[in-house]
Amino acid sequence: MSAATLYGLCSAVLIGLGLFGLLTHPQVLRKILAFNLIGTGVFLLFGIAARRGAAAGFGGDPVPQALIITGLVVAFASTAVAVSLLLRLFQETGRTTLPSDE
Amino acid sequence: MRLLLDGLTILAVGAGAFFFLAGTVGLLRFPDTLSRLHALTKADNLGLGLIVLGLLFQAEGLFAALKLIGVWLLTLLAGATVTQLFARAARNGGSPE
Amino acid sequence: MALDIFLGLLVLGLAVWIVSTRDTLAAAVEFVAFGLVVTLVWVRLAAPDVALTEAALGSGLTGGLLLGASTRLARAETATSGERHGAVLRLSAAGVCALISAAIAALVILLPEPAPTLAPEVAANIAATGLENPLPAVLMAYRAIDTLLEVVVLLLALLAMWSLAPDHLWSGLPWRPDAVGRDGVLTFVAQLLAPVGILVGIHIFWIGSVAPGGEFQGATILAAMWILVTMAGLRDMPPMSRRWLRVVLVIGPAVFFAIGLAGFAIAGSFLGYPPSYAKQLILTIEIPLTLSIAAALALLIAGPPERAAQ
Amino acid sequence: MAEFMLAAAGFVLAVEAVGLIRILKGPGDADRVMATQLLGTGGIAALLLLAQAMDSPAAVDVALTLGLLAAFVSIAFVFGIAQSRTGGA
Repeated sequence: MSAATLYGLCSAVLIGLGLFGLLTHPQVLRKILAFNLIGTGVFLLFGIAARRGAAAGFGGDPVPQALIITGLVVAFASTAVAVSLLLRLFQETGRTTLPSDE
Repeated sequence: MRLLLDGLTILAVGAGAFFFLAGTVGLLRFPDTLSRLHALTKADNLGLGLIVLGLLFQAEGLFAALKLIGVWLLTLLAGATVTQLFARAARNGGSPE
Repeated sequence: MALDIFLGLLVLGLAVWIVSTRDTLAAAVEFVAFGLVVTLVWVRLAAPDVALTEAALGSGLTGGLLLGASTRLARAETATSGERHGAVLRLSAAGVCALISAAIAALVILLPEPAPTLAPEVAANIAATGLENPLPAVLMAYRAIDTLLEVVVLLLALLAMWSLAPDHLWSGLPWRPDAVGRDGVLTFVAQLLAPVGILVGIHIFWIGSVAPGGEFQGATILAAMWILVTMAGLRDMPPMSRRWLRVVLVIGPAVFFAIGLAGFAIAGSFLGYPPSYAKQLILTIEIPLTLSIAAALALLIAGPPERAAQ
Repeated sequence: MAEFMLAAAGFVLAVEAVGLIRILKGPGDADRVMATQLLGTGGIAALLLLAQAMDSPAAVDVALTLGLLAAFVSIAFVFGIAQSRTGGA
């Protein structure tokens, strides 16, 4: 098994773990953290696609790598918006959790 | 010459790794936050310094060597000052010990 | 390979910990540690540009943002740390997530051999951009529209954040911590670290054309240093209504867009660069773009206006 | 030589990982704050070793960036803790 496949399996577990955290934590901040875990997992998938495409003297395919950089910036922007939404929720209601519908 | 430089590198990097280990042992064994802080920052910064020293023997060119030293100086400066802040936070009731 | 297995286990271990810790603050610290290990993984995957972005943005700035939020919400979070959804929901969520993980893992194992790659095309066309590092070449030429829109996304995110402010605070100043905890040491750190950091940020931006680095990585470091100076109380953030601030925010995408339009005339397509001075044009875009990105990132960290402008 | 560097990087990381577990258990916030600094130093050492072992000089720039941002995160955290303790939120 190559290192790329190893990290690919790692990213598969990471996406599952992140999704689990996103679904099961009532605290919004924990959901945001879990969302970032999913993001990292997805970026790692792109990363192994890039690594497997190493050719022409490059250690990895630069196109998926460039997509990851774009993705990281957008993930940061959405995290920042989510955090400010949470802070607003806290100021308005004094709560930091989303109640479950059960 | 090559062999001598490689030997020096192994010696210095090995010593550096040892200090990282020492830092962690201190962290596990020391009883309170402030002394753990001692163990951690001093040993780790020394460990990093030794590793940088070891890598200097392998450095290609002056700029690469200066950059390595720069990384260490930056870590030292940041570490020393940030540790001061940690210690204050700990003293102001960060730890019940 | 042994190192890769170890790094993979470390990543997964930290991820499990982040999801399962009760204390939110501890989870945020673990996230910073997680980002650091992921940075090492990017180096192992021969993606140093991505490693730089992860170290600066994914771990550093995002970590700082989440830590800041969790300390601000520490009391409320501690009160709800025991709150959990019911066992049925947790179990079914675990099942669904395990299925999704298994499906992705199967996909990873069944990836086609040999892997499809665009690397040869990049190698064949990189000379036309005048750059030596393939990533900025892809970001600024082949996928230039993505990059332009990405900066627009940053500005839109900032607008979304600002619009969360109550009406009377619109065009006010972002939240600022009290002077508590701010003292000589913090001032000293900021005075010492900020100039060094600005230098490193410019260095990372500048080497981008020949080695890993570039506008996003450089801008992130600049943004972090701006926030550091604000935290230390050396300079306050400007009110949102400042004209210069808004000019800095839009100048990068504006120059980018203008040169893109000029591409119709000089190279026959939107964002086309004539090969003879492609590098000069890309640099002309990148310098204002770095300033705009740095300002947008710093303001996203600072948050919506919460104080009225004096 | 490359194998030795990789092994040393792995060793430093393993040692830091053990330390991290200790630190994250607390008991105080200050202990947790130390985690960021601990990992910062260890991560920088590992990156420098990797740069040499994998012949990828860019990893030194990554180490430089990491050093700066680790300090930034630590400061933000210490400052945030001081704030939350005085009810500044």
